[in-house]
Amino acid sequence: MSVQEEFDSWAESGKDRGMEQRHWHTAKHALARMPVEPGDRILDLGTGSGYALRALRETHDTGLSIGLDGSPEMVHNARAYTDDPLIGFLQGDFHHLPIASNSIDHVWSMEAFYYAQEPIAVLEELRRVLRSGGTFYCAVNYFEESTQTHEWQDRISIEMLRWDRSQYREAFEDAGLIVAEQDTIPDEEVDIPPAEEFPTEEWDSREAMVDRYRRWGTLLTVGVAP
Amino acid sequence: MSVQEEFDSWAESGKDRGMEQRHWHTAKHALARMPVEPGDRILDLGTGSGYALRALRETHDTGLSIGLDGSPEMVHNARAYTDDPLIGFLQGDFHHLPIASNSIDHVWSMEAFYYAQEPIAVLEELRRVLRSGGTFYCAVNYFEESTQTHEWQDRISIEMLRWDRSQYREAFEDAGLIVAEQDTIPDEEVDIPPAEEFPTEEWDSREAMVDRYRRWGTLLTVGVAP
Amino acid sequence: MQEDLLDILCCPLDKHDLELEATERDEEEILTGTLTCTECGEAYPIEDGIPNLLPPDMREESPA
Amino acid sequence: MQEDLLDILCCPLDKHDLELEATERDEEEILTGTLTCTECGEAYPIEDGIPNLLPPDMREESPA
Ligand SMILES: Nc1ncnc2c1ncn2[C@@H]1O[C@H](CSCC[C@H](N)C(=O)O)[C@@H](O)[C@H]1O
Ligand SMILES: Nc1ncnc2c1ncn2[C@@H]1O[C@H](CSCC[C@H](N)C(=O)O)[C@@H](O)[C@H]1O
Repeated sequence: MSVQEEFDSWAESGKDRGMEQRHWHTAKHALARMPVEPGDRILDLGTGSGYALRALRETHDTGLSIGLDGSPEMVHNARAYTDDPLIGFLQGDFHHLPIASNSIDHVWSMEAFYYAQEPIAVLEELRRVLRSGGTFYCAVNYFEESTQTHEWQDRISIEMLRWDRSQYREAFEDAGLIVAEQDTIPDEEVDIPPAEEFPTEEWDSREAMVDRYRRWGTLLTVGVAP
Repeated sequence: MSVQEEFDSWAESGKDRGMEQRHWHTAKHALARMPVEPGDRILDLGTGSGYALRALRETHDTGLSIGLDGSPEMVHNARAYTDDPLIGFLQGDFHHLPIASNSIDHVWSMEAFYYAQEPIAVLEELRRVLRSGGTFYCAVNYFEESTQTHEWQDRISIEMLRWDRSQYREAFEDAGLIVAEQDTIPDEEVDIPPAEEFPTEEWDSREAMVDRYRRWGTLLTVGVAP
Repeated sequence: MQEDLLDILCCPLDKHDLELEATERDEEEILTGTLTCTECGEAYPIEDGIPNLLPPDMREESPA
Repeated sequence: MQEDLLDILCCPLDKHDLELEATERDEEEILTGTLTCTECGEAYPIEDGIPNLLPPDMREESPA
Protein backbone atom coordinates (compact mmCIF):
# COMPACT_ATOMS: atom_id res chain seq x y z
CA MET A 1 0.00 0.00 0.00
CA SER A 2 1.39 3.37 -0.95
CA VAL A 3 1.64 6.34 1.43
CA GLN A 4 -1.13 8.02 -0.53
CA GLU A 5 -3.50 5.08 -0.33
CA GLU A 6 -2.79 4.48 3.32
CA PHE A 7 -3.53 8.07 4.30
CA ASP A 8 -6.42 8.39 1.88
CA SER A 9 -8.11 5.60 3.75
CA TRP A 10 -7.34 7.33 7.07
CA ALA A 11 -8.88 10.55 5.79
CA GLU A 12 -11.94 8.76 4.48
CA SER A 13 -12.55 7.06 7.81
CA GLY A 14 -12.27 10.36 9.73
CA LYS A 15 -8.86 9.65 11.21
CA ASP A 16 -7.72 13.11 10.13
CA ARG A 17 -10.01 14.75 12.67
CA GLY A 18 -9.15 12.14 15.26
CA MET A 19 -5.47 12.94 14.89
CA GLU A 20 -6.19 16.63 15.08
CA GLN A 21 -7.89 16.15 18.42
CA ARG A 22 -5.22 13.89 19.91
CA HIS A 23 -2.21 15.70 18.51
CA TRP A 24 -3.55 19.04 19.67
CA HIS A 25 -2.77 18.13 23.31
CA THR A 26 0.93 18.67 22.69
CA ALA A 27 0.94 20.43 19.31
CA LYS A 28 -0.58 23.56 20.83
CA HIS A 29 2.34 23.91 23.24
CA ALA A 30 4.88 23.54 20.45
CA LEU A 31 2.97 25.94 18.18
CA ALA A 32 2.87 28.49 20.99
CA ARG A 33 6.67 28.59 21.03
CA MET A 34 7.04 29.49 17.35
CA PRO A 35 8.33 33.04 16.80
CA VAL A 36 5.68 33.81 14.20
CA GLU A 37 5.02 37.42 13.20
CA PRO A 38 1.91 38.74 11.44
CA GLY A 39 2.09 38.10 7.71
CA ASP A 40 4.59 35.25 8.00
CA ARG A 41 4.26 32.44 5.48
CA ILE A 42 4.00 29.01 7.03
CA LEU A 43 4.47 25.60 5.43
CA ASP A 44 2.75 22.68 7.16
CA LEU A 45 4.51 19.48 6.12
CA GLY A 46 2.09 16.55 6.15
CA THR A 47 -0.78 18.82 7.10
CA GLY A 48 -3.49 16.18 7.68
CA SER A 49 -6.64 18.10 8.62
CA GLY A 50 -4.76 21.41 8.42
CA TYR A 51 -5.43 22.41 12.02
CA ALA A 52 -1.97 23.91 12.60
CA LEU A 53 -2.42 26.50 9.85
CA ARG A 54 -5.88 27.38 11.10
CA ALA A 55 -4.52 27.87 14.62
CA LEU A 56 -1.61 30.04 13.48
CA ARG A 57 -3.93 32.20 11.40
CA GLU A 58 -6.07 32.84 14.46
CA THR A 59 -3.30 33.47 16.96
CA HIS A 60 -0.70 35.25 14.82
CA ASP A 61 -2.50 36.58 11.77
CA THR A 62 -0.12 34.69 9.50
CA GLY A 63 0.14 35.39 5.78
CA LEU A 64 -0.42 33.13 2.80
CA SER A 65 0.40 29.63 4.02
CA ILE A 66 0.61 26.17 2.52
CA GLY A 67 -0.61 22.84 3.81
CA LEU A 68 1.20 20.12 1.89
CA ASP A 69 0.25 16.48 1.95
CA GLY A 70 0.76 13.48 -0.33
CA SER A 71 -2.74 12.17 0.22
CA PRO A 72 -5.45 13.67 -1.99
CA GLU A 73 -8.18 12.78 0.51
CA MET A 74 -6.32 14.55 3.33
CA VAL A 75 -5.95 17.82 1.42
CA HIS A 76 -9.49 17.49 0.13
CA ASN A 77 -10.80 17.29 3.67
CA ALA A 78 -8.42 19.96 4.96
CA ARG A 79 -9.67 22.35 2.30
CA ALA A 80 -13.26 21.69 3.35
CA TYR A 81 -12.51 22.57 6.99
CA THR A 82 -11.64 26.21 6.27
CA ASP A 83 -12.57 28.91 3.82
CA ASP A 84 -9.73 31.19 4.81
CA PRO A 85 -8.26 32.56 1.57
CA LEU A 86 -4.81 32.76 3.14
CA ILE A 87 -4.56 29.01 3.66
CA GLY A 88 -3.88 26.95 0.56
CA PHE A 89 -3.65 23.18 0.38
CA LEU A 90 -1.82 21.14 -2.18
CA GLN A 91 -0.72 17.65 -2.95
CA GLY A 92 3.02 17.27 -2.91
CA ASP A 93 5.85 15.10 -1.68
CA PHE A 94 8.23 15.91 1.19
CA HIS A 95 11.25 15.06 -0.96
CA HIS A 96 10.28 17.25 -3.90
CA LEU A 97 8.80 20.42 -2.50
CA PRO A 98 7.00 22.47 -5.16
CA ILE A 99 7.93 25.62 -3.27
CA ALA A 100 10.27 28.42 -4.27
CA SER A 101 13.59 28.85 -2.45
CA ASN A 102 13.63 31.33 0.50
CA SER A 103 9.87 31.81 0.29
CA ILE A 104 8.78 30.40 3.67
CA ASP A 105 9.20 31.99 7.12
CA HIS A 106 8.51 28.94 9.28
CA VAL A 107 7.82 25.25 8.74
CA TRP A 108 5.64 23.18 11.02
CA SER A 109 5.35 19.42 10.95
CA MET A 110 3.53 17.14 13.40
CA GLU A 111 3.60 13.36 13.32
CA ALA A 112 4.70 13.30 9.70
CA PHE A 113 8.46 13.69 9.40
CA TYR A 114 9.24 10.06 10.23
CA TYR A 115 7.48 8.93 7.07
CA ALA A 116 10.29 10.52 5.07
CA GLN A 117 12.15 7.79 3.21
CA GLU A 118 15.18 10.03 2.70
CA PRO A 119 15.10 12.32 5.71
CA ILE A 120 18.28 14.25 4.95
CA ALA A 121 16.97 15.07 1.48
CA VAL A 122 13.76 16.37 3.09
CA LEU A 123 15.70 18.49 5.57
CA GLU A 124 17.75 19.92 2.73
CA GLU A 125 14.56 20.77 0.87
CA LEU A 126 13.25 22.52 3.98
CA ARG A 127 16.45 24.48 4.32
CA ARG A 128 16.11 25.51 0.70
CA VAL A 129 12.56 26.83 1.03
CA LEU A 130 13.17 28.60 4.37
CA ARG A 131 14.39 32.17 4.41
CA SER A 132 17.53 32.78 6.41
CA GLY A 133 16.51 32.87 10.07
CA GLY A 134 13.36 30.83 9.46
CA THR A 135 12.61 27.87 11.73
CA PHE A 136 11.54 24.25 11.30
CA TYR A 137 9.40 23.01 14.19
CA CYS A 138 9.49 19.23 13.93
CA ALA A 139 7.19 17.36 16.33
CA VAL A 140 6.98 13.56 16.54
CA ASN A 141 5.39 11.12 18.94
CA TYR A 142 7.16 8.11 17.47
CA PHE A 143 10.83 8.07 18.47
CA GLU A 144 13.39 5.79 20.02
CA GLU A 145 13.11 6.89 23.65
CA SER A 146 9.33 6.50 23.65
CA THR A 147 9.43 2.71 23.59
CA GLN A 148 5.67 2.31 23.88
CA THR A 149 5.27 3.77 20.41
CA HIS A 150 7.59 1.29 18.69
CA GLU A 151 4.82 -1.16 17.89
CA TRP A 152 3.13 1.45 15.67
CA GLN A 153 5.40 0.25 12.90
CA ASP A 154 3.62 -3.14 12.93
CA ARG A 155 0.33 -1.49 12.06
CA ILE A 156 1.44 0.34 8.96
CA SER A 157 3.17 -0.81 5.80
CA ILE A 158 5.22 2.37 5.33
CA GLU A 159 8.65 2.28 6.89
CA MET A 160 8.85 4.66 9.82
CA LEU A 161 12.04 6.41 10.93
CA ARG A 162 12.76 5.57 14.56
CA TRP A 163 15.41 8.13 15.50
CA ASP A 164 16.41 9.06 19.00
CA ARG A 165 16.86 12.63 20.21
CA SER A 166 20.50 12.88 19.21
CA GLN A 167 19.84 11.43 15.75
CA TYR A 168 17.34 14.22 15.14
CA ARG A 169 19.90 16.80 16.22
CA GLU A 170 22.63 15.29 14.08
CA ALA A 171 20.47 14.98 10.98
CA PHE A 172 19.36 18.61 11.27
CA GLU A 173 22.97 19.72 11.50
CA ASP A 174 24.02 17.44 8.64
CA ALA A 175 21.43 19.18 6.49
CA GLY A 176 22.78 22.59 7.52
CA LEU A 177 20.07 23.53 10.01
CA ILE A 178 21.11 24.94 13.38
CA VAL A 179 19.47 23.13 16.30
CA ALA A 180 18.04 25.81 18.59
CA GLU A 181 15.95 23.64 20.89
CA GLN A 182 15.02 20.08 21.70
CA ASP A 183 12.38 19.09 24.19
CA THR A 184 9.83 16.46 25.03
CA ILE A 185 6.35 17.84 25.67
CA PRO A 186 4.20 15.62 27.88
CA ASP A 187 0.58 15.01 26.99
CA GLU A 188 -1.14 16.07 30.21
CA GLU A 189 -4.63 15.86 28.75
CA VAL A 190 -5.13 12.30 27.74
CA ASP A 191 -7.14 10.60 30.43
CA ILE A 192 -5.22 7.83 32.19
CA PRO A 193 -7.58 5.52 34.10
CA PRO A 194 -6.81 4.28 37.64
CA ALA A 195 -4.58 1.21 37.94
CA GLU A 196 -7.43 -1.24 38.55
CA GLU A 197 -8.87 -0.59 35.11
CA PHE A 198 -5.81 -2.04 33.40
CA PRO A 199 -5.32 -3.91 31.15
CA THR A 200 -7.53 -1.83 28.86
CA GLU A 201 -8.25 -2.56 25.24
CA GLU A 202 -5.16 -0.62 24.21
CA TRP A 203 -2.83 -0.70 27.21
CA ASP A 204 -1.39 -3.59 29.18
CA SER A 205 -0.43 -1.51 32.17
CA ARG A 206 -0.90 1.95 33.59
CA GLU A 207 2.90 2.38 33.69
CA ALA A 208 3.11 1.87 29.94
CA MET A 209 0.46 4.49 29.32
CA VAL A 210 2.12 6.95 31.67
CA ASP A 211 5.46 6.38 29.95
CA ARG A 212 3.96 7.06 26.53
CA TYR A 213 1.99 10.19 27.39
CA ARG A 214 3.23 11.83 30.56
CA ARG A 215 6.90 10.89 30.41
CA TRP A 216 7.65 11.19 26.69
CA GLY A 217 4.74 12.71 24.83
CA THR A 218 5.97 14.63 21.81
CA LEU A 219 9.59 15.14 20.81
CA LEU A 220 10.14 18.63 19.47
CA THR A 221 13.31 19.55 17.59
CA VAL A 222 13.67 23.13 16.37
CA GLY A 223 15.97 23.86 13.45
CA VAL A 224 16.96 27.28 12.15
CA ALA A 225 18.05 28.08 8.60
CA PRO A 226 21.34 29.99 8.79
CA MET B 1 23.14 51.86 45.76
CA SER B 2 25.15 50.24 42.97
CA VAL B 3 24.25 46.92 41.34
CA GLN B 4 27.21 45.35 43.06
CA GLU B 5 26.25 46.57 46.51
CA GLU B 6 22.63 45.62 46.05
CA PHE B 7 23.42 42.06 45.02
CA ASP B 8 26.27 41.72 47.49
CA SER B 9 23.76 42.32 50.23
CA TRP B 10 21.40 39.76 48.66
CA ALA B 11 24.19 37.19 48.57
CA GLU B 12 25.19 37.93 52.14
CA SER B 13 21.66 37.44 53.39
CA GLY B 14 21.31 34.09 51.58
CA LYS B 15 19.03 35.39 48.84
CA ASP B 16 21.22 33.67 46.23
CA ARG B 17 20.11 30.25 47.46
CA GLY B 18 16.54 31.46 47.84
CA MET B 19 16.48 32.56 44.21
CA GLU B 20 18.03 29.27 43.13
CA GLN B 21 15.20 27.40 44.79
CA ARG B 22 12.40 29.57 43.42
CA HIS B 23 13.81 30.08 39.95
CA TRP B 24 14.46 26.37 39.56
CA HIS B 25 10.70 25.72 39.19
CA THR B 26 10.76 27.14 35.68
CA ALA B 27 14.49 27.34 34.95
CA LYS B 28 14.76 23.57 34.81
CA HIS B 29 12.21 23.41 32.00
CA ALA B 30 14.03 26.06 29.99
CA LEU B 31 17.42 24.45 30.64
CA ALA B 32 16.04 21.10 29.45
CA ARG B 33 15.31 22.62 26.04
CA MET B 34 18.87 23.77 25.40
CA PRO B 35 20.60 21.81 22.62
CA VAL B 36 23.75 21.31 24.69
CA GLU B 37 26.28 18.68 23.62
CA PRO B 38 29.00 17.17 25.83
CA GLY B 39 32.02 19.46 26.04
CA ASP B 40 30.06 22.60 25.16
CA ARG B 41 31.17 25.82 26.80
CA ILE B 42 28.40 27.67 28.59
CA LEU B 43 28.29 31.25 29.79
CA ASP B 44 25.85 32.01 32.63
CA LEU B 45 25.08 35.72 32.57
CA GLY B 46 24.29 36.97 36.08
CA THR B 47 24.97 33.55 37.54
CA GLY B 48 23.87 34.19 41.16
CA SER B 49 24.46 30.93 43.04
CA GLY B 50 25.66 29.24 39.83
CA TYR B 51 23.01 26.51 39.86
CA ALA B 52 22.47 26.52 36.11
CA LEU B 53 26.08 25.61 35.37
CA ARG B 54 26.03 22.89 37.99
CA ALA B 55 22.85 21.43 36.47
CA LEU B 56 24.21 21.50 32.92
CA ARG B 57 27.42 19.79 34.02
CA GLU B 58 25.38 16.98 35.53
CA THR B 59 22.91 16.50 32.72
CA HIS B 60 25.05 17.20 29.65
CA ASP B 61 28.68 16.82 30.73
CA THR B 62 29.40 20.35 29.53
CA GLY B 63 32.94 21.65 29.08
CA LEU B 64 34.73 24.55 30.71
CA SER B 65 32.03 27.05 31.58
CA ILE B 66 31.86 30.54 33.03
CA GLY B 67 29.53 32.02 35.60
CA LEU B 68 29.74 35.81 35.32
CA ASP B 69 28.32 38.21 37.86
CA GLY B 70 28.97 41.79 38.84
CA SER B 71 28.61 41.10 42.52
CA PRO B 72 31.74 39.81 44.29
CA GLU B 73 29.68 38.21 47.05
CA MET B 74 27.56 36.30 44.53
CA VAL B 75 30.55 34.78 42.72
CA HIS B 76 32.26 34.16 46.05
CA ASN B 77 29.29 32.12 47.22
CA ALA B 78 28.81 30.45 43.84
CA ARG B 79 32.42 29.29 43.90
CA ALA B 80 31.92 27.80 47.34
CA TYR B 81 28.91 25.75 46.20
CA THR B 82 30.93 23.61 43.77
CA ASP B 83 34.43 22.26 43.40
CA ASP B 84 33.95 21.21 39.80
CA PRO B 85 37.13 22.27 37.95
CA LEU B 86 35.14 22.84 34.74
CA ILE B 87 33.05 25.62 36.27
CA GLY B 88 34.79 28.96 36.70
CA PHE B 89 33.31 32.07 38.24
CA LEU B 90 34.36 35.62 37.63
CA GLN B 91 33.37 39.17 38.29
CA GLY B 92 32.42 41.02 35.16
CA ASP B 93 29.88 43.32 33.64
CA PHE B 94 27.20 42.36 31.08
CA HIS B 95 28.17 45.28 28.85
CA HIS B 96 31.88 44.54 28.76
CA LEU B 97 32.27 40.79 28.56
CA PRO B 98 35.84 39.69 29.28
CA ILE B 99 35.33 36.74 26.94
CA ALA B 100 36.94 36.01 23.61
CA SER B 101 34.87 36.21 20.42
CA ASN B 102 33.30 32.94 19.15
CA SER B 103 34.41 31.07 22.26
CA ILE B 104 31.03 30.15 23.79
CA ASP B 105 28.57 27.48 22.59
CA HIS B 106 25.51 28.57 24.56
CA VAL B 107 24.56 31.41 26.89
CA TRP B 108 22.09 31.03 29.73
CA SER B 109 20.61 33.88 31.73
CA MET B 110 17.84 33.75 34.32
CA GLU B 111 16.29 36.77 36.01
CA ALA B 112 19.25 38.95 35.16
CA PHE B 113 18.96 40.38 31.66
CA TYR B 114 16.53 43.13 32.63
CA TYR B 115 19.19 44.74 34.80
CA ALA B 116 21.09 45.64 31.64
CA GLN B 117 21.22 49.40 31.31
CA GLU B 118 22.04 49.17 27.60
CA PRO B 119 20.35 45.95 26.52
CA ILE B 120 21.23 46.14 22.82
CA ALA B 121 24.91 46.55 23.71
CA VAL B 122 24.64 43.45 25.90
CA LEU B 123 22.96 41.47 23.13
CA GLU B 124 25.69 42.53 20.73
CA GLU B 125 28.32 41.39 23.21
CA LEU B 126 26.56 38.03 23.48
CA ARG B 127 26.46 37.70 19.74
CA ARG B 128 30.18 38.44 19.65
CA VAL B 129 31.12 35.75 22.17
CA LEU B 130 28.81 33.08 20.72
CA ARG B 131 30.05 30.80 17.99
CA SER B 132 27.91 30.73 14.88
CA GLY B 133 24.90 28.53 15.64
CA GLY B 134 25.20 29.06 19.39
CA THR B 135 22.10 29.99 21.36
CA PHE B 136 21.14 32.57 24.00
CA TYR B 137 18.47 31.29 26.39
CA CYS B 138 17.09 34.40 28.06
CA ALA B 139 14.63 33.77 30.90
CA VAL B 140 12.88 36.55 32.85
CA ASN B 141 10.02 36.66 35.33
CA TYR B 142 9.71 40.43 35.19
CA PHE B 143 8.09 41.56 31.93
CA GLU B 144 5.27 43.69 30.67
CA GLU B 145 2.57 41.02 30.31
CA SER B 146 3.14 39.74 33.85
CA THR B 147 1.57 42.76 35.51
CA GLN B 148 1.88 41.36 39.03
CA THR B 149 5.65 41.65 38.78
CA HIS B 150 5.67 45.35 37.94
CA GLU B 151 5.88 46.46 41.54
CA TRP B 152 9.26 44.75 41.90
CA GLN B 153 10.77 47.93 40.52
CA ASP B 154 9.66 49.80 43.66
CA ARG B 155 11.77 47.54 45.85
CA ILE B 156 15.09 48.01 44.07
CA SER B 157 17.06 51.11 43.19
CA ILE B 158 18.42 49.71 39.92
CA GLU B 159 16.34 50.51 36.87
CA MET B 160 14.70 47.38 35.49
CA LEU B 161 13.84 46.86 31.84
CA ARG B 162 10.12 46.13 31.49
CA TRP B 163 9.86 44.81 27.93
CA ASP B 164 6.96 42.88 26.50
CA ARG B 165 7.31 39.73 24.42
CA SER B 166 7.60 41.54 21.12
CA GLN B 167 10.17 43.99 22.48
CA TYR B 168 12.37 41.05 23.40
CA ARG B 169 12.03 39.61 19.92
CA GLU B 170 12.74 42.94 18.24
CA ALA B 171 15.77 43.70 20.39
CA PHE B 172 17.26 40.28 19.67
CA GLU B 173 16.83 40.84 15.96
CA ASP B 174 18.21 44.38 16.18
CA ALA B 175 21.34 42.92 17.71
CA GLY B 176 21.61 40.36 14.91
CA LEU B 177 20.32 37.34 16.80
CA ILE B 178 17.74 35.10 15.14
CA VAL B 179 14.70 34.47 17.35
CA ALA B 180 14.07 30.72 17.32
CA GLU B 181 11.53 30.45 20.11
CA GLN B 182 9.50 32.46 22.57
CA ASP B 183 7.38 30.97 25.29
CA THR B 184 6.04 31.54 28.76
CA ILE B 185 6.72 28.71 31.18
CA PRO B 186 4.24 28.49 34.04
CA ASP B 187 5.47 27.85 37.56
CA GLU B 188 3.40 24.81 38.52
CA GLU B 189 5.29 24.18 41.73
CA VAL B 190 4.78 27.22 43.86
CA ASP B 191 2.07 26.46 46.36
CA ILE B 192 -1.03 28.60 45.91
CA PRO B 193 -3.26 28.49 49.01
CA PRO B 194 -7.06 28.14 48.78
CA ALA B 195 -9.07 31.33 48.22
CA GLU B 196 -10.10 31.77 51.86
CA GLU B 197 -6.47 32.25 52.95
CA PHE B 198 -6.16 35.46 50.94
CA PRO B 199 -5.06 38.17 51.42
CA THR B 200 -1.73 36.67 52.50
CA GLU B 201 1.32 38.61 53.56
CA GLU B 202 2.45 38.90 49.96
CA TRP B 203 -0.70 38.56 47.87
CA ASP B 204 -3.95 40.50 47.87
CA SER B 205 -5.89 37.90 45.95
CA ARG B 206 -5.62 34.35 44.74
CA GLU B 207 -6.24 35.57 41.17
CA ALA B 208 -3.18 37.79 41.32
CA MET B 209 -1.01 34.92 42.48
CA VAL B 210 -2.38 32.61 39.80
CA ASP B 211 -1.73 35.26 37.16
CA ARG B 212 1.86 35.70 38.27
CA TYR B 213 2.81 32.03 38.55
CA ARG B 214 0.46 29.80 36.60
CA ARG B 215 -0.52 32.15 33.80
CA TRP B 216 2.74 33.96 33.09
CA GLY B 217 5.60 32.41 35.01
CA THR B 218 8.85 32.83 33.11
CA LEU B 219 9.24 34.43 29.70
CA LEU B 220 11.82 32.57 27.63
CA THR B 221 13.26 34.06 24.45
CA VAL B 222 15.78 31.99 22.50
CA GLY B 223 18.22 33.75 20.19
CA VAL B 224 20.61 32.09 17.77
CA ALA B 225 23.89 33.58 16.54
CA PRO B 226 23.88 33.40 12.72
CA MET C 1 -6.24 27.50 -5.32
CA GLN C 2 -5.52 31.18 -4.63
CA GLU C 3 -3.82 32.82 -7.58
CA ASP C 4 -1.34 34.48 -5.15
CA LEU C 5 0.06 31.06 -4.38
CA LEU C 6 1.78 31.13 -7.77
CA ASP C 7 4.43 33.43 -6.24
CA ILE C 8 5.52 30.67 -3.88
CA LEU C 9 4.96 27.57 -5.97
CA CYS C 10 7.44 26.04 -8.38
CA CYS C 11 8.04 22.84 -10.29
CA PRO C 12 8.82 20.04 -7.80
CA LEU C 13 11.40 18.61 -10.20
CA ASP C 14 13.54 21.51 -11.36
CA LYS C 15 12.18 24.31 -9.13
CA HIS C 16 11.44 26.63 -12.03
CA ASP C 17 8.39 28.91 -12.23
CA LEU C 18 4.97 27.59 -13.12
CA GLU C 19 2.55 29.08 -15.60
CA LEU C 20 -1.15 28.96 -14.81
CA GLU C 21 -3.90 28.02 -17.21
CA ALA C 22 -7.25 28.23 -15.45
CA THR C 23 -10.22 26.44 -16.95
CA GLU C 24 -12.65 27.03 -14.07
CA ARG C 25 -12.76 29.75 -11.39
CA ASP C 26 -15.12 31.09 -8.76
CA GLU C 27 -14.94 34.56 -7.14
CA GLU C 28 -12.02 33.59 -5.00
CA GLU C 29 -9.90 31.01 -6.64
CA ILE C 30 -9.00 28.62 -9.40
CA LEU C 31 -10.97 25.39 -9.29
CA THR C 32 -9.68 23.56 -12.34
CA GLY C 33 -6.67 24.15 -14.51
CA THR C 34 -3.07 23.34 -15.17
CA LEU C 35 0.25 24.53 -13.86
CA THR C 36 3.00 24.10 -16.43
CA CYS C 37 6.71 24.35 -15.73
CA THR C 38 8.26 27.15 -17.75
CA GLU C 39 11.47 25.15 -17.99
CA CYS C 40 10.78 21.43 -18.37
CA GLY C 41 7.21 21.75 -19.66
CA GLU C 42 5.82 19.24 -17.16
CA ALA C 43 2.10 19.87 -16.52
CA TYR C 44 0.48 19.63 -13.06
CA PRO C 45 -3.30 19.44 -12.75
CA ILE C 46 -5.51 21.57 -10.49
CA GLU C 47 -8.68 19.71 -9.56
CA ASP C 48 -11.39 20.66 -7.06
CA GLY C 49 -9.30 23.72 -6.23
CA ILE C 50 -6.27 21.67 -5.25
CA PRO C 51 -3.05 21.61 -7.26
CA ASN C 52 -1.41 18.24 -7.53
CA LEU C 53 2.29 19.00 -7.44
CA LEU C 54 3.52 15.50 -6.80
CA PRO C 55 6.35 14.50 -9.11
CA PRO C 56 4.67 12.84 -12.11
CA ASP C 57 5.94 9.36 -11.24
CA MET C 58 4.25 9.57 -7.82
CA ARG C 59 0.96 10.76 -9.27
CA GLU C 60 -1.73 8.16 -8.98
CA GLU C 61 -4.45 8.38 -11.54
CA SER C 62 -7.71 9.42 -9.96
CA PRO C 63 -10.16 6.53 -10.11
CA ALA C 64 -12.49 6.87 -13.08
CA MET D 1 40.68 30.25 38.69
CA GLN D 2 41.49 27.37 36.34
CA GLU D 3 44.45 28.18 34.15
CA ASP D 4 42.52 26.80 31.12
CA LEU D 5 40.12 29.72 31.45
CA LEU D 6 42.83 31.94 29.97
CA ASP D 7 41.93 30.55 26.52
CA ILE D 8 38.46 32.07 26.78
CA LEU D 9 39.12 35.23 28.75
CA CYS D 10 40.12 38.59 27.32
CA CYS D 11 40.34 42.22 28.33
CA PRO D 12 36.79 43.58 28.86
CA LEU D 13 37.82 46.89 27.31
CA ASP D 14 39.67 46.07 24.10
CA LYS D 15 39.12 42.27 23.95
CA HIS D 16 42.82 41.51 23.63
CA ASP D 17 44.55 38.55 25.27
CA LEU D 18 45.45 38.55 28.92
CA GLU D 19 48.75 37.53 30.47
CA LEU D 20 48.71 35.69 33.78
CA GLU D 21 50.96 36.38 36.71
CA ALA D 22 50.14 33.99 39.51
CA THR D 23 51.28 34.83 43.02
CA GLU D 24 49.46 32.00 44.83
CA ARG D 25 48.26 28.58 43.62
CA ASP D 26 46.97 25.33 45.03
CA GLU D 27 47.00 21.97 43.22
CA GLU D 28 44.11 22.94 40.99
CA GLU D 29 44.05 26.60 40.36
CA ILE D 30 45.29 30.12 40.74
CA LEU D 31 44.23 31.75 43.98
CA THR D 32 45.89 35.14 43.75
CA GLY D 33 47.50 36.97 40.88
CA THR D 34 47.04 39.42 38.10
CA LEU D 35 45.73 39.29 34.54
CA THR D 36 47.28 41.97 32.37
CA CYS D 37 46.04 43.01 28.97
CA THR D 38 48.73 42.43 26.35
CA GLU D 39 47.46 45.44 24.44
CA CYS D 40 46.36 48.23 26.79
CA GLY D 41 48.33 47.08 29.83
CA GLU D 42 45.32 47.28 32.17
CA ALA D 43 45.76 44.92 35.13
CA TYR D 44 42.92 42.82 36.59
CA PRO D 45 43.29 41.23 40.01
CA ILE D 46 42.62 37.60 40.94
CA GLU D 47 41.62 37.27 44.58
CA ASP D 48 40.35 34.24 46.48
CA GLY D 49 40.51 32.34 43.18
CA ILE D 50 38.16 34.76 41.41
CA PRO D 51 39.29 37.10 38.63
CA ASN D 52 37.78 40.55 38.75
CA LEU D 53 37.31 41.47 35.12
CA LEU D 54 35.02 44.41 35.64
CA PRO D 55 36.09 47.45 33.67
CA PRO D 56 38.38 49.43 35.99
CA ASP D 57 35.90 52.27 36.47
CA MET D 58 33.29 49.82 37.78
CA ARG D 59 35.71 48.18 40.18
CA GLU D 60 34.87 48.95 43.77
CA GLU D 61 37.78 48.85 46.16
CA SER D 62 37.43 45.93 48.52
CA PRO D 63 36.77 47.25 52.02
CA ALA D 64 39.96 47.45 54.06
N1 LIG E 1 6.41 11.68 1.69
C1 LIG E 1 5.29 12.34 2.00
N2 LIG E 1 4.91 13.43 1.27
C2 LIG E 1 3.78 14.11 1.58
N3 LIG E 1 2.96 13.79 2.62
C3 LIG E 1 3.30 12.71 3.36
C4 LIG E 1 4.46 11.95 3.10
N4 LIG E 1 4.52 10.95 4.02
C5 LIG E 1 3.46 11.10 4.83
N5 LIG E 1 2.72 12.16 4.44
C6 LIG E 1 1.50 12.70 5.09
O1 LIG E 1 1.79 12.99 6.45
C7 LIG E 1 0.58 12.93 7.21
C8 LIG E 1 0.89 12.27 8.54
S1 LIG E 1 -0.47 12.21 9.64
C9 LIG E 1 -0.29 13.74 10.56
C10 LIG E 1 -1.25 14.81 10.12
C11 LIG E 1 -1.22 16.12 10.91
N6 LIG E 1 0.06 16.82 10.82
C12 LIG E 1 -1.57 15.90 12.38
O2 LIG E 1 -0.81 16.28 13.26
O3 LIG E 1 -2.64 15.33 12.65
C13 LIG E 1 -0.43 12.15 6.37
O4 LIG E 1 -1.52 12.98 6.05
C14 LIG E 1 0.37 11.70 5.15
O5 LIG E 1 -0.38 11.71 3.95
N1 LIG F 1 25.32 44.67 34.62
C1 LIG F 1 25.54 43.55 35.30
N2 LIG F 1 26.71 42.89 35.15
C2 LIG F 1 26.95 41.73 35.82
N3 LIG F 1 26.06 41.16 36.67
C3 LIG F 1 24.88 41.78 36.84
C4 LIG F 1 24.57 42.99 36.19
N4 LIG F 1 23.31 43.35 36.56
C5 LIG F 1 22.86 42.40 37.41
N5 LIG F 1 23.80 41.45 37.58
C6 LIG F 1 23.70 40.23 38.40
O1 LIG F 1 22.58 39.48 37.98
C7 LIG F 1 22.12 38.67 39.05
C8 LIG F 1 20.59 38.70 39.03
S1 LIG F 1 19.84 37.65 40.26
C9 LIG F 1 19.66 36.12 39.35
C10 LIG F 1 20.68 35.09 39.73
C11 LIG F 1 20.54 33.72 39.08
N6 LIG F 1 20.66 33.76 37.64
C12 LIG F 1 19.21 33.06 39.44
O2 LIG F 1 18.45 32.68 38.57
O3 LIG F 1 18.93 32.94 40.65
C13 LIG F 1 22.70 39.25 40.32
O4 LIG F 1 23.56 38.29 40.91
C14 LIG F 1 23.44 40.50 39.85
O5 LIG F 1 24.65 40.73 40.55
